[in-house]
Amino acid sequence: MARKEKKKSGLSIPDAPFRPGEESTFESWPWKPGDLDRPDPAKCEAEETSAHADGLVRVLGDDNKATGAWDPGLSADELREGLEHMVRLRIFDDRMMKLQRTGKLSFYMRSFGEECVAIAQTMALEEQDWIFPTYRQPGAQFVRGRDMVSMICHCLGNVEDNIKGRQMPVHYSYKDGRFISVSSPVGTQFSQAVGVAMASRYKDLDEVTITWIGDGASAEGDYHYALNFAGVFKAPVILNVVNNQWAISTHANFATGDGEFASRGLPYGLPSIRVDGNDFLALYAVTKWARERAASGTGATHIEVLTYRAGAHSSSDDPSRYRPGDEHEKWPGGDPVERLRDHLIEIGEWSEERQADLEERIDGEVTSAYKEAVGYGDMASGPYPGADTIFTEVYEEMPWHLEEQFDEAMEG
Amino acid sequence: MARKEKKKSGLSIPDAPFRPGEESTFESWPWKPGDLDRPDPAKCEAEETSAHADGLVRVLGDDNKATGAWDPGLSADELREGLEHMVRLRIFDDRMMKLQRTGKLSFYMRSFGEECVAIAQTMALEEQDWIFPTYRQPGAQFVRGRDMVSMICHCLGNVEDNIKGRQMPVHYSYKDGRFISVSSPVGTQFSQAVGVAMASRYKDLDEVTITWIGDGASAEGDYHYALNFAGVFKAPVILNVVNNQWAISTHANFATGDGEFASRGLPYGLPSIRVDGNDFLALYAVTKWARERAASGTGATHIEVLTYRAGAHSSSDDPSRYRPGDEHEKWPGGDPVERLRDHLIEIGEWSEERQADLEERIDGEVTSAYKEAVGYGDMASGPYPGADTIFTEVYEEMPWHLEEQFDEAMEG
Amino acid sequence: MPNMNMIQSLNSALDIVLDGDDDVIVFGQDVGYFGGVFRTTDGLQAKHGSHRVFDTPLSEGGILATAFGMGINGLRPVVEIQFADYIFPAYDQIVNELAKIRHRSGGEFWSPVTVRTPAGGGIRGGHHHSQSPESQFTHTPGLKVVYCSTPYNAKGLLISAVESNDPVIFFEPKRCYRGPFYGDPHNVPTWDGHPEAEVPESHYTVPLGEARLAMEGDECTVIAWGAMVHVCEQAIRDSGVSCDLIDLQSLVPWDRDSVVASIEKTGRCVIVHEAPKTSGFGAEMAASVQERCFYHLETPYGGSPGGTPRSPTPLNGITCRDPLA
Amino acid sequence: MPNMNMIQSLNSALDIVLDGDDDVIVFGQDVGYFGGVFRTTDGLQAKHGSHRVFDTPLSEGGILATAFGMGINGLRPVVEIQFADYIFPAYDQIVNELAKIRHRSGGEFWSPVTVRTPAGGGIRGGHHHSQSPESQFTHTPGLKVVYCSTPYNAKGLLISAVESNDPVIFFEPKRCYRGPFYGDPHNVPTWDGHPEAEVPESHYTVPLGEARLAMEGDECTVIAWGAMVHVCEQAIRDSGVSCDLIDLQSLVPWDRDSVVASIEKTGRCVIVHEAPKTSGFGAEMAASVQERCFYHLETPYGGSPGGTPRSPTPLNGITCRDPLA
Ligand SMILES: Cc1ncc(C[n+]2csc(CCOP(=O)(O)OP(=O)(O)O)c2C)c(N)n1
Ligand SMILES: Cc1ncc(C[n+]2csc(CCOP(=O)(O)OP(=O)(O)O)c2C)c(N)n1
Ligand SMILES: [Mg+2]
Ligand SMILES: [Mg+2]
Repeated sequence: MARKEKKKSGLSIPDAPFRPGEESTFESWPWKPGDLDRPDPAKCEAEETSAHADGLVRVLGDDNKATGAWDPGLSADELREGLEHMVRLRIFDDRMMKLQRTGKLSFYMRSFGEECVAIAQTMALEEQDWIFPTYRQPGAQFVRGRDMVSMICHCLGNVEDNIKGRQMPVHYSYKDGRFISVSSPVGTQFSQAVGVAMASRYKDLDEVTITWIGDGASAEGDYHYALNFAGVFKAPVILNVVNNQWAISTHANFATGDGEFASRGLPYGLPSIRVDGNDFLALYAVTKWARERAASGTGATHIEVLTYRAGAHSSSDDPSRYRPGDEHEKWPGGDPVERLRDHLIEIGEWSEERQADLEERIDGEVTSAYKEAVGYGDMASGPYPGADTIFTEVYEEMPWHLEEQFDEAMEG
Repeated sequence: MARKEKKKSGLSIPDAPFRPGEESTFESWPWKPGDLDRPDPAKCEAEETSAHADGLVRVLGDDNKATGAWDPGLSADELREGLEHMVRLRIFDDRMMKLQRTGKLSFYMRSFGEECVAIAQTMALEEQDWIFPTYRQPGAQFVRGRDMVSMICHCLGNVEDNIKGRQMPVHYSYKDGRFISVSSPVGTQFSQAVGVAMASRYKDLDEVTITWIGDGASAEGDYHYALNFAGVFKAPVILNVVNNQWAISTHANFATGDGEFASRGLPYGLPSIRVDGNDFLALYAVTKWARERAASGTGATHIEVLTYRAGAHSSSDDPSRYRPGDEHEKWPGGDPVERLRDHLIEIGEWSEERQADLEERIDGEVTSAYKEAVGYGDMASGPYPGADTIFTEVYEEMPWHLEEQFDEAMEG
Repeated sequence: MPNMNMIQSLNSALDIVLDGDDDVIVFGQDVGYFGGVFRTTDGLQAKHGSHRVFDTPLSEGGILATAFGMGINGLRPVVEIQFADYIFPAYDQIVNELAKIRHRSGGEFWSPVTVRTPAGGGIRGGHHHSQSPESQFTHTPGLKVVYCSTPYNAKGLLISAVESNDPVIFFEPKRCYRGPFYGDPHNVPTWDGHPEAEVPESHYTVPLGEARLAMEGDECTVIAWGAMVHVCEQAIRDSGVSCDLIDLQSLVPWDRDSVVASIEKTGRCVIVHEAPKTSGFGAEMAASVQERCFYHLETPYGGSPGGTPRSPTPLNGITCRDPLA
Repeated sequence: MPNMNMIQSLNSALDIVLDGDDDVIVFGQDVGYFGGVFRTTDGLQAKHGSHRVFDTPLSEGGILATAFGMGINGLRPVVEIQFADYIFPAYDQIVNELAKIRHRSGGEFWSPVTVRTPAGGGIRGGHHHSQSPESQFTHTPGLKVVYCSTPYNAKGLLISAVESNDPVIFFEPKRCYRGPFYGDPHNVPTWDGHPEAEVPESHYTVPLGEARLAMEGDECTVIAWGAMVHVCEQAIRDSGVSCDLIDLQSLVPWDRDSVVASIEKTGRCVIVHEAPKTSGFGAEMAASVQERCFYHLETPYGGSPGGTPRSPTPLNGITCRDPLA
């Protein structure tokens, strides 16, 4: 083929706001705690939330104080519990990432910068509520009491992995906690969660389902199915778009033509709220509101959780190739762990020393959990789930053709 | 299995507003011609159209006069041309339906009550623009000059069917008119059209693409893909949701949680307008506006065409089973053909006699086109496209395995 | 015993499972108020309530996704995809999600959804109302795949499918809804008086994984499913060859023992299906048959059953796959 | 001649087609600024401009739909689906639309899209980063299906795919991006010094529909594609049996003449692939091979190539389909 000169093109392609070598200069937020009212969740119509969709629900101000109609009035104990889970998740993640770096784990994904999301939101729910997460809400499991050892066994894929090495690390499944198996295809859980919620209502049970989707994955058809079915059937579901600005290397500017997510719920008839995803109190309060609404039979809520993916997408990713390395430090929403810590200190219920003690205690917890887990088998040498598990639990009972294939495989 | 009593259920299921045996009492429209301004199409932002999305662009008033900022100021000749095409489509449809009823056609779908849609909209476009229709915009072909004989040959599936009997009747393809092959899976064209438009822009050509989707089909993922890609890449595409209230037997109440379609485009960054789909002038004007906008490089427009499917879904359907039989007569938007006719009469450019003459002339046109078409082969006895056409045009060149299968089939 | 056509027997199956188990819930496009474009769910909403039998948005992906979620949460959804050609927008939800949830969660979660869908040609549907996409599902571990062919097996298989704790893709040969199809488009018999149309009113099952011997003979084994069973029946009669005609009924898992026994007896085998030949389920059958019957096969049975007319559907011609020819 | 790994040779192919034809346009998730999660499109946006190589919303359906439309309007889109496991949300757009547009429109419209996608196991990807879904595409008339295996054929086949006026599903064995895979996960060779890694910098093609004879022998024919070609090479060496090893390269259409000639010579045949056995493309090959080579087959070749380790991927074990065993 002969080389041709490219003609002029009018095609318009978005870009990220800042690229490596540039300085990330986020505008500071125009939104303040107290800006927005808190409508009656059981009666609220979508239209009444347009200010909430265009604004931002905040509770924790820059002065580390909690103010406004959305202040959930949590006790110091509850706040300390939240802080502890967030610290636990951060330390756990850091340790796992180090293990990955030293070849002891095949792969890992951190929740860094987003620890608040699943933890505050799960704490705002009832025990019987269903959790239908992505890979960036493992923290919900701590709230629901999952044993860290079993989480690590899953990541190692050893013989104690409850899902038997069938999925990559961080694809947790935790039935006892009503935490439904994480699936790699992004977005699918969002629409499925609506079905889980419809079933609860069909059975007339006081159960709510919460689910999350990324800014990136909101471009999948499942996002549209979820909002639409939730609106049409008034499902008791809490639909969260976690807008952490990035989908691997692709900025959220490629995920929507107008840069906003929350307001997308409005034309489906869903009250829609944007919330500061690094503000534990705001996130707790909005989730509690959505749960009240769902439980009242009025239907679903659409929430944009505004945050920033502070770390790499996963252990396979190198964000310095596509964004300024220090961008996460410039995020107007700050760091969720520090903000809750500072609030507790501000109200006189916490101190730097207690924080240090907490971190040390959890560090020990993670160390001993890892030791125990690895005692059941490490990545390099096992023991792993038996080869038969390739063929089991595919069906309720193994049909003859899988039995034959199993036999063939064992001979091979 | 033992019979169980059904427990109480809280599941909320919508319904159609009126069912057989009930009286359809539509509220009369609050919207009047002149309500809405006409923003500059090249500069308009999505936000500026929220009134247009919640309201209704009308030009023809109840007094049959044209008023307001959206009056496109068409000449009497242009209006008569539009009327002629609409009458042509209605008479053509009626004849084809009769043929189906007498066993001469396998299947048919009318545009009854929606004749305005494709005809006004195609007239508002330029010749080089691409048309990516569903089965309910065949009228665009009349505007683009397609020979009625070849359309009937397609419906008969005879040897002159340009698509060789491969699709059901009404699945037209008309390359010369840039009318892209109709596909049965609903919704797919909507997102594909965005790609057609992106290619035009990539090549920096003054070409716009228009496409349509039904209220029902807007629940498919393709609808979301289309709006999102159009918004992100500012594609020169006109995205029409034809809200004709019904998807076969399923009312539009099952298609969206809030009963509105137009406003769904806003959070994608797309100016969004609802227009009276039975008002030739309004539809023409809004389409012209969207074309101007697309051609200026500003991007796509999302339009809800508010209308009513006056007839059965298709020749296989019996709407009296799921809606009041006379519901279409109660539609606040009236009949699109009558409204344009009455406007022309009102402005002194038409008369009952001329209307009768027109109908008679077109009746003759259809009769002779049918005679000619059926001369090339009828449904019962052909001649049909050759059996080899089962295997041709599957690939650019027939690969050996299809050659073999063809040979096998011919032996059989 | 009452005589039912396939629409009636499927309707009866749904009625029975709705009656018998509160966890059964039936939905899809037009299945509620109207009773389905093929009338399969006629009367069920009126009888069982609109919270148990209802219409949905026009979204196959959304239907399967919500069904998946309901299944996780203890229900037993039976959904309709209006034509098998339109199952593909839900393909990801079926092959990546529904099929894999039990395995991927280590058995913690599963979702016993039944997906009913009219398939196959012969109704002048063109290439988007005629596909028979069974082999696009038989490759995916975790799914059971069923293809009924008569009023009797339609009802019994559907009840088994709904009662199964595995997801089932349930194909209904739409050409046979109102009568068997013997291959001649001008001959349109009904099910009236057909022995396979004698259908008990009450609950019964046809087990998944078992084939049906539709004709008995000793010179050749013919394997078919769906509408092709009747086409083969006619063709076998016309040919005068003495054949076992095996109506496979279940494609995954299929009935190895019946197939092997028959081929060991006849020494010959022909496989007939509607879908395109390349990578059709006939290929799997042909490969499997020779894999396990190699030492029992005699000479190849030459050619396809006689008298089978070409399907009017482009690229959905009748396929004969003869593992020995 | 330069030595390239498969990422580099694919990148070179894309660079060349972008250079040579203005109508070529490359897009997908993360393929633009970043250059792809596997780095296959690295540097292409910087060189050719962001209107020719760009990122998209995270929507496989939207990617395929817009590519379809661009193809209709004269472009030649080359899209990436980040993992073959994620192609299913686009399945409807591929099998119902892209594959059928030429036929359904009577040849008035067509869309020459190439869909590149990394497939197969061996990278510890669990069951959603390891699938090899080729047989879910080989059944659909209208699609060409390609599976490359070496840096040399990857580049030549990709150029052919882009230049083809038919849509092509182009599978890349991700396990072999940086080196051949001989079946031992602890042995991680690179492509350095491998003869198939000598890749011309300039334009060349490997024609679609032609197989490659990777090894020559006379006792048995082994047919494989993708990563399994290297596994078979090692297994054949280990077994000491003298084999023709046919790297199929194109699955639709496949190279009948080379396969038949080899089996006529050896009288034996083994087919090896990565996907689940049931209804895999191995079934089609097995059925076709015995269909056309029946009179040339001697005794069954017993068992699978020795030494092939089990894939770490559940339900994506290595499959051996022996049409004679
Ligand atoms: C259907 C599908 N397509 C592509 C991928 C590959 N992939 C995994 S994560 C990811 C980005 C997701 O971004 P986002 O939804 O914003 O979530 P985040 O990682 O930011 O939490 C992509 C493209 C996938 N897992 N599934
Ligand atoms: C993907 C898909 N699902 C289902 C169908 C069957 N079907 C054909 S038309 C139709 C209703 C479409 O309603 P709408 O989109 O409102 O368009 P209208 O017929 O009102 O113009 C349905 C369900 C189809 N053709 N394609
Ligand atoms: Mg993100
Ligand atoms: Mg409609």
